[in-house]
Amino acid sequence: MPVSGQPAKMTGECRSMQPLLKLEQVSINFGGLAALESVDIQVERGKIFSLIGPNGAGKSTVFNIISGIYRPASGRVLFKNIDITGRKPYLITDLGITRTFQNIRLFKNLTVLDNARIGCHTRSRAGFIGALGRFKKVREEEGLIRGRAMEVLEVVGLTEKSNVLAKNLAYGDQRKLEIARALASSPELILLDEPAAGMNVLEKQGLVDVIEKIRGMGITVMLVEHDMKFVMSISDYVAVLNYGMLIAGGSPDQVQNNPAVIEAYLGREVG
Amino acid sequence: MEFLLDIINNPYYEQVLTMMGIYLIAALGLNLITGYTGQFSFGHAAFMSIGAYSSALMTLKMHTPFLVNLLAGGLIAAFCGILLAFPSMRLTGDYLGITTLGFGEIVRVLFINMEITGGAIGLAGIPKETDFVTVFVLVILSVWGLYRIVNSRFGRALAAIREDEIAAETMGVNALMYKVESFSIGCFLAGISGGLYAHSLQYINPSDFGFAKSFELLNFVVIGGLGSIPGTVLGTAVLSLAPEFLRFVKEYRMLIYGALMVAMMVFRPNGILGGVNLGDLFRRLKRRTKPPAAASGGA
Amino acid sequence: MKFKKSIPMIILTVLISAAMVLAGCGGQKDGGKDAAKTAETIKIGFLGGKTGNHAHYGIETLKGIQMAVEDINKAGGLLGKKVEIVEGDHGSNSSEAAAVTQKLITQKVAAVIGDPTTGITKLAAPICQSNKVVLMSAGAVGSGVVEIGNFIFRDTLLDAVAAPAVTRYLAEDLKWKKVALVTTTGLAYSESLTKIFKDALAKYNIEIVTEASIMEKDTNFSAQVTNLSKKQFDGVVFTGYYTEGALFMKEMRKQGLKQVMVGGDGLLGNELMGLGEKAVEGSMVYTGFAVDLNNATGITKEFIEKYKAKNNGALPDMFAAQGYDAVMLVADAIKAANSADPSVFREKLAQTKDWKGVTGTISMDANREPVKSPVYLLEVKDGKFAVKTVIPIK
Amino acid sequence: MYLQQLVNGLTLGSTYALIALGYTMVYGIIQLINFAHGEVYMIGAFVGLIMVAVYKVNFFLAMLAAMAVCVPLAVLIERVAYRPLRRSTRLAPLISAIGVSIFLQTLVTLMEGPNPKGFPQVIEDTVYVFGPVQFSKVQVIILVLAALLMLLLQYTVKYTRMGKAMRATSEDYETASLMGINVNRVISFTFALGAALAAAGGVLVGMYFNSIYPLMGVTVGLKSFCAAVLGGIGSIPGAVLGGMFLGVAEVFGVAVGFDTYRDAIAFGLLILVLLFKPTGLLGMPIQRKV
Amino acid sequence: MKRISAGRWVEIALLEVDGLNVSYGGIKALRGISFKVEEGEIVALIGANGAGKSTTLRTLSGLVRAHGGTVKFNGVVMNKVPPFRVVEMGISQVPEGRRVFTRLTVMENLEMGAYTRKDGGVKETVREIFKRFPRLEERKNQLAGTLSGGEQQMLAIGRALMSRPRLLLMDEPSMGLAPMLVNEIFSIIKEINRSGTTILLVEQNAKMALSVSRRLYVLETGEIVASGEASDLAGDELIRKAYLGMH
Repeated sequence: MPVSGQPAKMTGECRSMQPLLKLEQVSINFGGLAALESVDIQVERGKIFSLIGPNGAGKSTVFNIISGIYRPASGRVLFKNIDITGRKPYLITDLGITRTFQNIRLFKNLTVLDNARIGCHTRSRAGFIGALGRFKKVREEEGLIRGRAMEVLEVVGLTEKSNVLAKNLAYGDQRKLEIARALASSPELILLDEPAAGMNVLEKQGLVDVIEKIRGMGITVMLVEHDMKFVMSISDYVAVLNYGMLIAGGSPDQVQNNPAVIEAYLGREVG
Repeated sequence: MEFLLDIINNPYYEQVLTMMGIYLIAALGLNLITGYTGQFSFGHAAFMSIGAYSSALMTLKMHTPFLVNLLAGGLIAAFCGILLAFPSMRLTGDYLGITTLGFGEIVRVLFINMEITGGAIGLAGIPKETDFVTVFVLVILSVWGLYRIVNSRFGRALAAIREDEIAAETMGVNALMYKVESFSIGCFLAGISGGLYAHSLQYINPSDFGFAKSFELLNFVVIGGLGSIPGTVLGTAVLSLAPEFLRFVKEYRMLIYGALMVAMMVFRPNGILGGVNLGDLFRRLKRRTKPPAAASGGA
Repeated sequence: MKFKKSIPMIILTVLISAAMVLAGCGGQKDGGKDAAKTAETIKIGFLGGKTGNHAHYGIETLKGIQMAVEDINKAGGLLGKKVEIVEGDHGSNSSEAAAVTQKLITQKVAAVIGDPTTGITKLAAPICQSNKVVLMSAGAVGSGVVEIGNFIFRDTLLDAVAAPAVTRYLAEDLKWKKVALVTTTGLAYSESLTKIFKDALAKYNIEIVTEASIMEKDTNFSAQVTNLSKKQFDGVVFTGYYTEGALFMKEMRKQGLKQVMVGGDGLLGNELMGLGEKAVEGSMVYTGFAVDLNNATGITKEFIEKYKAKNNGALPDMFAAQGYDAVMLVADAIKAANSADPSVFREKLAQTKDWKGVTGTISMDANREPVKSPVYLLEVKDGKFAVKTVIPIK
Repeated sequence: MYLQQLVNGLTLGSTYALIALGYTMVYGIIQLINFAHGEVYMIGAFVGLIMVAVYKVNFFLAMLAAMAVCVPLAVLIERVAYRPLRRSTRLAPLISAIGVSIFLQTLVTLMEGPNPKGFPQVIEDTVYVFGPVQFSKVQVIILVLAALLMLLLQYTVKYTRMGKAMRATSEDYETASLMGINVNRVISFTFALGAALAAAGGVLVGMYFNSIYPLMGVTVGLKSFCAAVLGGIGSIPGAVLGGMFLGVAEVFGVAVGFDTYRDAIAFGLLILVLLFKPTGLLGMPIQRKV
Repeated sequence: MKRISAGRWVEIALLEVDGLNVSYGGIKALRGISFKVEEGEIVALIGANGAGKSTTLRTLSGLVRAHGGTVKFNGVVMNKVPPFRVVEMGISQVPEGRRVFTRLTVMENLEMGAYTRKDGGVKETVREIFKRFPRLEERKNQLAGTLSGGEQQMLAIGRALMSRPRLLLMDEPSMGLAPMLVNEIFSIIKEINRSGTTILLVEQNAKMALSVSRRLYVLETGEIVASGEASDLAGDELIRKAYLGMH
């Protein structure tokens, strides 16, 4: 069944091949103000790719473009060499990209389990006739959905809380549930938008483990995050955005010592 | 038990309960649209009228069997629902509400101007086919169907749209399609309800299905509790029976009815049973009844 | 938390069951003890709206019914029993009307008097027919009422009888040649009256130079009247209700048009002058009943005097008089059949011939349609309805 | 001919506009469709009628009296039926508003009876002729008064302290309160302003169309709301434009023979506009926020 | 600052926050934070997104109700004071993301800032603000929505100053501004402080925050995890560690 199907195991060997995701000269503006200017990004399979930059630099906008919520003014987005520029979000999810949101967007009045089950939507098929009929196939699929949902809850450690309403979860757990929900769609690429925001040190450590697990499943991770310690400890590649432009990219070490990055983050002192 | 028999044998109660059941079917449909999918519809009575006229006309002109006509009425209403939903489901919140309200009024005016529907005079002489048992069975079927729908992959997708449309879309839910489907299922139930209405009262005219009726249905759903099947049942029961019970206060009854609506919302803005679903209710009942059941088992 | 949440539920459940029990007691009383009580009284049901849109008709009809019952009881009752009224107020709401009719039937009424409007009568008629209870509508004039079944009657002057008579008068006595015809679309009464008038106008060679349609509850007729002002005509045939009629005439005067209107009893109501003031002076309205103080005689005169005494000098209108006659018709049928069983006395009711009531002479034709004589044509004079002429029907 | 119909349409439209303003202002500030607004208008008409018929005051005093009754009434409605629901689901205040409507309709029916009442003739039937167009005196009064009231409103909203606070609150409720604006008071003021215009509208309509009854607020209220949405709800010039547009469209629709579709004209236009310009003619575009 | 309390002169700070708890629907946003702002200083609150900085300012302004703890301004407990009274008491805020009234003119925006003032000196204050931000004067009749980002930020600051606050709360004034503008804004902040207004600053740009403030609190997941004099924390080392995750 597609529900429990894992994406193809792709690891180190694929490095030299086509990148999984490619942004080519992507620009967008809001109300005349340029939010992104000619951004080029390549994400390789199996990697953890982090996007950092000060508030308002355009990081979430990149995610919104990739996931189809915004349509870029110019440029292309290629996923597995398919042009997905401006496609509807649900079609993009279908292709294997999924995401979380900076300002948590869970289905608040549904249970943890239901949130995860909705994550399986794109890998299952029953419609309302199936809902009424509950044929054998539908029941089997429901079983698989449930299994898959429990599986991803297990990954983030929320199995115990599967019957709790999402709105009643602690902040850190809500972030984890968003990740689980995204994972349930069996993606090849997962976009995590500030997954560590609002988490304490302990929770952040747990999150590092979760992301490692995700990578272990062969899923490529793209990360927007403010906590540098977190980013630097986990990323394979870090790209830095400032005022809608890429100003640096490379391994965590390279980025940390890049003067342009330091300036963007710390700002120049007032003379 | 004797009390129940009394009710069934008393044609007045039967009539009142039949009407309640008819409204309940339409209200359940509206609850799917508004309560479960989160889309406003202020023109639900229009779909009742579409179902009522189509099934009544089939009965009168084509003499096909009642159940066939009923089903056809529901399907025609559902089809009209799809026609309306495709362009308008892109609108959100109040704008969608107003569009559906406008559609409802347009349908009413169309029926007034059409020859075949008897214009403002309406359609009379529709044979009485609806009885309490048919309505009762259809209510049970609707509740059962709705329960199955909301507790399925399909229903979860609707709930996801209600909770957060953008998040739902990024989870792979084609929101527009699902909204259209949910709307048309809701309209189907309204159409069935309309068919029952026509074959119960035997006379229909367009003014029976104005926006006042649409808002009445909305009251049933909202006061009962959005997104709750038992809520809709309770809301419809309380509010459709209220005018009957309030008969003793005579001309003051609508005054009390209006004040009651305000009070219910102010004190319970999520409705009487807001958020309580049928599964919860069963579970809670089981929990409550289990210990005494065990005790009586011993005796 | 759980408990708190269920409190309103519990309260509601209690409320509902309490109400159910209350209602149940009511039903029991009617059903149980009434079996014994039936022996003592004959029940007459009133069906009408005491509130809502058509409250005026309902209230006046009920007044007439009450007077009739009072007169019967004062004269010793019916078959030695007292007559009792059971009121069924549906608030002018059609979906409630069905339930109210059912309720009257469960309370074992011998006949349902009402509803004064065609729409609700059509709703109530199938219920009465299938329960074999006589329905005597005191006001329904639309088509397709008595066709519903042999228990369904009415005592109204029918437009099909009156309108041609009036049209003849317009053509022969007033010499009208051209008229404008105004219909209230969406109003069943108006649409069917328009049809009747069209046939009658054609028969008496009066040309319809223009037609306008308005909607019920409209208040602005400037567009339609502006359209009329382009044409030449002798008068307006207005088939709607008095509210729109009065406002329509006001708009005509505003735009400088001087013609008068003529219409059916939908225009009859003191509000016509209240709303229309000077603009409705000269308007003509036909009706099956009118207070013609100078010429009224016999029971009609008695009825008017009694009504005046009860209502601080106010004069009765058609609805009160028809309500009165409806009860009397039924009562006479019961007397003739010597039975209050609807299946029995309905025969006698159907055979009514040259029966004298306060509204004139009534006979039931083969289809149980009333043939009434005469037609009163009223004219608004100095802000009051005055009888212009009385047209007998042969 | 068409010019004459235009005058008729504008007269009708200006009454729609007066009522639409109340809907649009309230919606602009708390995103509520105040369905009880039509009833405020109805009560305004009745108060005007009673003042003129019973107390024999002149027409302008009657209008002031209607305002004096409707303003506190609207403020009270907001306090009792809407304020407690400001943070709940969107439908709750809507249902509450319908409850208020039913309550007020029934109350007035009980007090005044269900039948339409006429307005005593306080203004004589003078007709002014300008070339092909004629104005009745009542029409002139309505057009002039409505224009004056709308200008007054425009002045209030544009130049007074409270008016600026209203605009600030309708744009950003929270930041407005950070400025020291008592948002609750601003909301009450908005209801008051809308009620004053509706009361004036009620008296004007009563005088013009001469028919006052407890359910008169329903259709007119609904159509005025349509006018507000048509023009772009939340926008004051939009409400005026929408009202005029609707009035003229209706009159012309009737003039060319769509009389029986009159009510459908308003809603049909509305749906067409919404489908092509989802926020109305002068409405602000909505940005999809993520 | 000295006040008489229980018959004795005691030192009290202009703003004293003690054990403040705030939660949104079950989620704890602030877990008992305490800090002080003395008259005349600039104090900075720094920390990552979601740490609770904005919540703190929103609570001080009365937009969010605290579930525990006290806020004292000028010695008065103001936990339940509604937002519009907070302004009357002398606290005003430059909200995050500027939030100028885009459909009002620049002048009207400033007038809104002076909404609570009943003295006749509003015109004088407007002149002062125009002196400080000459660009606003050039555009005083323009709709605020037509201003650039930097101009909007200046308007937001000017608007907050219109009420002549004793304490100015600033939420990320540098967000989304080009570096040159950031510098300009910060020199303005210093100037405002020099002319006598106490400032509580929430900032992500740590270096900037350090350069203007006297004292600093670091927030993490709703708790204060570090605090001290700016001079002590000034070493790039500490900040770099906090921000760039260097070991």
